[in-house]
Amino acid sequence: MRTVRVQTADFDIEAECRALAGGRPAIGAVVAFTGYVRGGNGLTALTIEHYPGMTEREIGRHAAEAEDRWPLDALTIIHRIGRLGGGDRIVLVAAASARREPAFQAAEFLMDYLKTRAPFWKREERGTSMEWVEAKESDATAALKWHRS
Amino acid sequence: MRTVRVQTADFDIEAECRALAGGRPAIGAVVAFTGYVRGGNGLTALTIEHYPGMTEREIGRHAAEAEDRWPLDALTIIHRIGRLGGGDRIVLVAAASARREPAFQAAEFLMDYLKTRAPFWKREERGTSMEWVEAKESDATAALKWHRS
Amino acid sequence: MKLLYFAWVRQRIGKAEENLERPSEVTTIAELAAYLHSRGEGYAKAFADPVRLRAARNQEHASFDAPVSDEDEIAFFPPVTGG
Amino acid sequence: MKLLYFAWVRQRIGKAEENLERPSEVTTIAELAAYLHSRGEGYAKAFADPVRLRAARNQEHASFDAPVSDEDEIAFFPPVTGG
Repeated sequence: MRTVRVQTADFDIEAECRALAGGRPAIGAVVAFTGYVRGGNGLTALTIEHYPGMTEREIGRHAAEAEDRWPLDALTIIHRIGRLGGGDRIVLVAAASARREPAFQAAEFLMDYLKTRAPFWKREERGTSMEWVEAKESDATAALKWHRS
Repeated sequence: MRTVRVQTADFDIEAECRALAGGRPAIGAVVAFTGYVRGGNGLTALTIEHYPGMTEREIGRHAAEAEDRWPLDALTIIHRIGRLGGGDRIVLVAAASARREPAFQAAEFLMDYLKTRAPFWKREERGTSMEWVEAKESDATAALKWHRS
Repeated sequence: MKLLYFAWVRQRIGKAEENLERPSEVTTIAELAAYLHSRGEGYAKAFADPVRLRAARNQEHASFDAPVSDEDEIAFFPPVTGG
Repeated sequence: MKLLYFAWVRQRIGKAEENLERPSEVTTIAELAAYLHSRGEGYAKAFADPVRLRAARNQEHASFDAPVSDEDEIAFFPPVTGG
């Protein structure tokens, strides 16, 4: 089972993990990664924009790659869009497998992708200033480690 | 903040992640690992026994090692004991950090420890037979990869 | 063709999407970007530095030498910053 | 000293814990195991193969040559299987 959602609403990790693992007795491990908007650094808010249609397609393509590389029983990816404040949650990736290593690897792989190459653009508000976030080199490097030769 | 609990009751991943990340604006990433009793393989139930006192101490010592190795903002470890059926959850490890890599690493490190060297003993019921689970070599190998030279 | 703009490309142009009758000289994404650059102040700002832009053709990442045809959905945006 | 037994060690002996007046010849965990082995059928089964046993002294893993004293809490158990 694969769930990909792009939404403005928050999510419930417990409910998502239950939906993921419920009725799938082969599952031994679920790794749920939650990303948060970091606050306390002058950031007022973060607005996330995406390319509707392409985002779901691209995320689905990478989810399929993760399913191809690791023996996963189920996968949930939820990404929020819109205006978020410090401490708000941005993203949930939950990967379920019989064993823990594939679940960890798949979640980390998908997060490295989502944080770098998924079609999202972020605008930061600091007081009255609003600036688009520039793509970062370090994140691109993290994504590169998954390249298959 | 560090929470270590050994309990018979189930846990709520959403509630634990909220307790972990709430009011800590520096947190950007929470990795929550949940372990399940795998069913569908003839297993009727799994009974987990532990060494009260030593278990909490040993888990606390490894939690401290994780906090020493990675920049963690908060850590929650909950391990269930008693009789569990297929699909029941056994363990939750949730690690919070500013960045995703330390959160992933710490959660994986603690799970490799918990699954191999924490003072738990498991007894499997299959129909009318009950057998103590033997320590596994492959798990010990997984734990070894974290040894510091 | 349908054109979509995201992030500061959208802001500079002042619209999120539009339909365009493809001019006959426009056969690649690069030529489309050059054509749009000539359409006024907002477009000129958005397309001033094509190196800073990325494009997608029919919802898939595309290089600037990719061909375009009348039915395509072409999007221009800054390098994605991820979620 | 206080003795604790877990998993099949507990089952074979038939109790989870007991207090023991330390015999004067028992100064290490290995000697304690040998002493317990002589205490009857359940103990004989539990301590038949010390290689299969692990021990803790005051809630910390200990090797069989670790010393024991009157106030210690000593636990015997199979190799832990983890959670």
